[in-house]
Amino acid sequence: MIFARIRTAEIKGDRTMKKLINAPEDVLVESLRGVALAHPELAVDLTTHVITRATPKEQGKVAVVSGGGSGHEPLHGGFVGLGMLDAAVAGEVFTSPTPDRVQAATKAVDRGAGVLHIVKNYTGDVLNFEMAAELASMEGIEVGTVVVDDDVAVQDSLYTAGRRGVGLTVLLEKLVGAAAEEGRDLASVVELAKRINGDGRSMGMALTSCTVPAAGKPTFDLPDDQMEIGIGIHGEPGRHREPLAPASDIARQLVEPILADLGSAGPAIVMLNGMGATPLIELYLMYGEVAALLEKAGVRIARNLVGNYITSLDMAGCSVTVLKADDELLRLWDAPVNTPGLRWGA
Amino acid sequence: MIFARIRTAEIKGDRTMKKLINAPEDVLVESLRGVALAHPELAVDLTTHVITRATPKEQGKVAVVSGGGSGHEPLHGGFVGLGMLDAAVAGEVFTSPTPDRVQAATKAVDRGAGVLHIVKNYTGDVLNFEMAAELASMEGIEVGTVVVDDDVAVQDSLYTAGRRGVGLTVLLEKLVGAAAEEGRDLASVVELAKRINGDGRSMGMALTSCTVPAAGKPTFDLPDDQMEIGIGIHGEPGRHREPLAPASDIARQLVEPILADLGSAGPAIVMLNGMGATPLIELYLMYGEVAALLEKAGVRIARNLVGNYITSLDMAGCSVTVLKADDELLRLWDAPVNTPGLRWGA
Amino acid sequence: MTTTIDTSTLLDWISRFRDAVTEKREWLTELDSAIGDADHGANMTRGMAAVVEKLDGGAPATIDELLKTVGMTLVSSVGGASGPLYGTLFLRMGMAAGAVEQVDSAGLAAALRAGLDGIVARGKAEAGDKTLFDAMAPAVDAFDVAVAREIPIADAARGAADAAAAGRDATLPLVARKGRASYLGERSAGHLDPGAASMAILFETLAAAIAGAS
Amino acid sequence: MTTTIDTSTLLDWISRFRDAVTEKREWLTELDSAIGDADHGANMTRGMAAVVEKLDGGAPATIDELLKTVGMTLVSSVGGASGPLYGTLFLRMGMAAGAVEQVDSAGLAAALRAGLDGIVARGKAEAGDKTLFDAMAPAVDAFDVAVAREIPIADAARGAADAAAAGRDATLPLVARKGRASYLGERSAGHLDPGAASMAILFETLAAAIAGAS
Ligand SMILES: Nc1ncnc2c1ncn2[C@@H]1O[C@H](COP(=O)(O)OP(=O)(O)O)[C@@H](O)[C@H]1O
Ligand SMILES: Nc1ncnc2c1ncn2[C@@H]1O[C@H](COP(=O)(O)OP(=O)(O)O)[C@@H](O)[C@H]1O
Ligand SMILES: [Mg+2]
Ligand SMILES: [Mg+2]
Ligand SMILES: [Mg+2]
Ligand SMILES: [Mg+2]
Repeated sequence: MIFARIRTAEIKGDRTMKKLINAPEDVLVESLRGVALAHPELAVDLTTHVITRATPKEQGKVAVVSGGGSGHEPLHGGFVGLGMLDAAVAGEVFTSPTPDRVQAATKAVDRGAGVLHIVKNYTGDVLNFEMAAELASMEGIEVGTVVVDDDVAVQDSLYTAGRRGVGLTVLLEKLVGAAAEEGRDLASVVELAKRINGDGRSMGMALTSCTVPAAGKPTFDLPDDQMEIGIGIHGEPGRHREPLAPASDIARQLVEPILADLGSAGPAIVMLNGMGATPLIELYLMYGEVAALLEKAGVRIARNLVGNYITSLDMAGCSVTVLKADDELLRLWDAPVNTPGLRWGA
Repeated sequence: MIFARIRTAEIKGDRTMKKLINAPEDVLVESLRGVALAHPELAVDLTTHVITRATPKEQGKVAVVSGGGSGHEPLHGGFVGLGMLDAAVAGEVFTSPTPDRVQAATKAVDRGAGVLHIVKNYTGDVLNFEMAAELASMEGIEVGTVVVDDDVAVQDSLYTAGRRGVGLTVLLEKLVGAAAEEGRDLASVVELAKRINGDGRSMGMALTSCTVPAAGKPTFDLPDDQMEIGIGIHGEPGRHREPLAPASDIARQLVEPILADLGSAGPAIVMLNGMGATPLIELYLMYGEVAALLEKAGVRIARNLVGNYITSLDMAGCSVTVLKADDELLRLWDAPVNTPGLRWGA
Repeated sequence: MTTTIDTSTLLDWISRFRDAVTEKREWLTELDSAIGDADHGANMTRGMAAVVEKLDGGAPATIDELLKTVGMTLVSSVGGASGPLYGTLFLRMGMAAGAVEQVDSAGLAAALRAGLDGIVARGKAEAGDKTLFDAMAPAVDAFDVAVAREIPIADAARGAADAAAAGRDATLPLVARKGRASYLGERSAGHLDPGAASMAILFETLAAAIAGAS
Repeated sequence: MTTTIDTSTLLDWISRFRDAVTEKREWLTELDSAIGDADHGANMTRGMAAVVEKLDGGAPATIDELLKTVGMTLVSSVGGASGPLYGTLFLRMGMAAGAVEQVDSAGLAAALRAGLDGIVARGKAEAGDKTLFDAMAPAVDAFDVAVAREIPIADAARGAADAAAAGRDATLPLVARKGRASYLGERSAGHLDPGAASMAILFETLAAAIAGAS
């Protein structure tokens, strides 16, 4: 009780944060505790921060593991379950989890058919998953990796860290999860994952910064009349800042670079994703703008998602993801999925 | 294009709002347009703002209609579909829809077995639904009404407007929707609705105010180190204001008045609801706090919901709803539901 | 000096009321921000814009039809608490006035009283509940008294407007017992009721319309 | 004057580094807020707290075990980009030093060089990419040169620390080509690299530990 009060005082000092938390350093574990209590269908390890299905999938099927820094919920833990992930490894807020934990998760869910690591393209994630894969293969577990890099806001070049992994991760986890559930082998699942990564692009924007609990104040200052275009999901400033604009204009700024990069039109799965603090009424409005632009450009939206799927703590803003989708992808999309964050057919 | 620019200028004036919108007066229709594009399984009337199922339920079953001001998404439109609502009527932001529209929705979904109106207890909603029911019965449609009033922050007295209808509305729509789907008659559905209303209570709090698009600025000023306890879902100030506190303390302030009012413990359905701008990582953390307190008080949480289900635009904060649940309610809860906002078993 | 009210005076009233709520929109919304949900300005503006648009398409020739058109349009365009209440006010006024082309001061008094009764029938408000009733009731009472004393209609309307304004101001210290503001309990005291504020505007514009017709 | 480094000097280094990153935590986070994700201070503090806790439970007697323990603990407690990179630095240093109880300046130079090579092997950074490499590479070079010139080890370490600080400052105008800051493109210029800043602290505390042992 006294401890609790001391913590409050800390929160109340110069680090006033409008957050439903106790001590900043306990956010991750306490949030995972809530996940554990809310979802008996998941097994949540409060020490390793690994979330697995309470009922593992059958022997002989490829397991799918993802993870990364926390602060993007429901990604990844909220996508563990039938038809999607077998395990998610939650790092500290915006900090990739460590190799030992990724390896532990990998080992725990391996069903003898190998494990796919879905890694978002951030140096930290790539390095830690790389080391984890080394550790796992030392234990005789076959690991395949896909590095998701769909963010067209970032220049993809041999001389940079390349594009970030953002919204496409959600679609990829769903589709690849369905393929693994069907019993495909690791090579084919890896190939599918890479194909999906090649066929999807995203672009995001922010109306406000987010506040990392441990930092205690907004990551960047954004004046009341400004927005950031081309942000990622870690509160990094975007590629450029400009005056607030109407939704129709913002939609154009998100859709155009995606289409320019993705090329040809045709059937697609489209996600209009909220960054965490933007309400549904605005997300649907944005979806209306985005869908109209895409259809005008010849993209036929075969499936869609509108909501908060890959977030950046309490950032206000949104991102658009477009994935070209053939009949196979649509069939995998429609396959049953039963996770806290995405559920149908089950 | 020029028009768009004029509107931007308007938005940019003294009414800078960090929202993904075009002109404030178009928010509702443009958001509904997005809903229509995203959900082909719904029929969205952009003139009357009525959302119905694209495939109506069979003749001879009770229809369930709800509605109210917009700004609470996914409530109510996001709960139209199999096992839940037959129609939702969306008013302007925070403004109850008009009687003619409620009546039109009622008439459209009546399958000859009568229609249940689910009304949240606000003067505006009560009066407009009352007039709608009068209009409908003039056309020979049998209408039953349940007025939801679950908010323990508000004194329930003969000399006031009584308690507000808040979070329980979500649970009630799900449960009553399932009962209607089973083919129960109107009297039994109304009785069930009233019983649920009697057995559920909610309490909410806000870390920030929301901003009504047409108003252009936050409804109330809340200093950086303060929070409001006992808020509703319309940006009304709460019952009292106090210094920011840790989540554990806030949880206690929400749970205690609910239990004091609800009395006895036992099995329950519990919802930890976000007000629109609070990310899942915080909502799960709060759920952990709330669940621990409830279990300690002897409440056995049989089912739960954690997420943004009944929101208040871009308000940060949360609410807790506790509904005593016997086996019948749990069975209705587990029945298939297929709506944008709530989906399982289908 | 005019002694009767015809449809053109009523139309002038309606259009003045539309102008005034539009002009005072932000203020009404501000009042509703303090103890409500920040939409009363938008609600009244939307409703009166719809009314004027409707009447622009052709105004009925009789007072009952005119006022019922106003009432029905408000009911079907405003929503919220104020829609059914203001709508009922005009509907009942029209019903009380009957299919005539003009009313004298007694007729107007009766119509206003019927409107007030309609509001009470719908909303169950009592004096001191901190609602639009608290501005309207003293205005209707004052008008009745003035008519009984055979005070000229323009002066009677002026007196009613003053009474409405006083009634509005008297809502300031009250703790609300009806509508959204009642959820605030004691915190509702110290603020004017937004509905009482728009109601005072209704009587102010009535007085102005009648004065203009004189 | 000391000419060798033993495990107690290394332990002192580790503990000084822990203290310094803890003290400069907010600054490191601030640097990372500008061009990263605002966690570098938290990452380094968490990692070094884990290292000290681990060593408090019993420090290995040989330099390789000691440094490998530091490296493994960083790898398994930090995460992010800095975890594998700092972890590899210490792991490789340990491997290069071997199962000895002390190293001379040439041995330390070789270990540091191995650590730097490890970082490059993991992260593929090159000079001018605006990473911790830009602070470490000049420091290791300076140390090598000093050792070749048979400058006393404490002075060599001091020179390395100064070189690291200069390397850190030189990241200011650079456009990042590795790590999170690279996403910003031109906007990354005008800010110090947070990893270079913590790396300069690592060499500063090394110099202090060796000076303290002298
Ligand atoms: N039961 C009632 N009787 C009379 N007037 C009422 C009642 N409830 C609310 N009002 C009036 O309605 C006004 C609010 O109108 P408005 O803001 O347009 O609707 P809402 O409260 O639905 O947002 C209040 O200020 C009050 O004067
Ligand atoms: N490829 C790389 N090689 C060397 N150092 C790197 C590389 N990528 C990032 N860094 C360093 O890591 C630092 C950031 O560390 P930290 O903030 O802890 O991790 P993260 O970037 O994952 O949040 C950067 O300032 C940079 O110095
Ligand atoms: Mg990080
Ligand atoms: Mg309202
Ligand atoms: Mg209002
Ligand atoms: Mg960082």
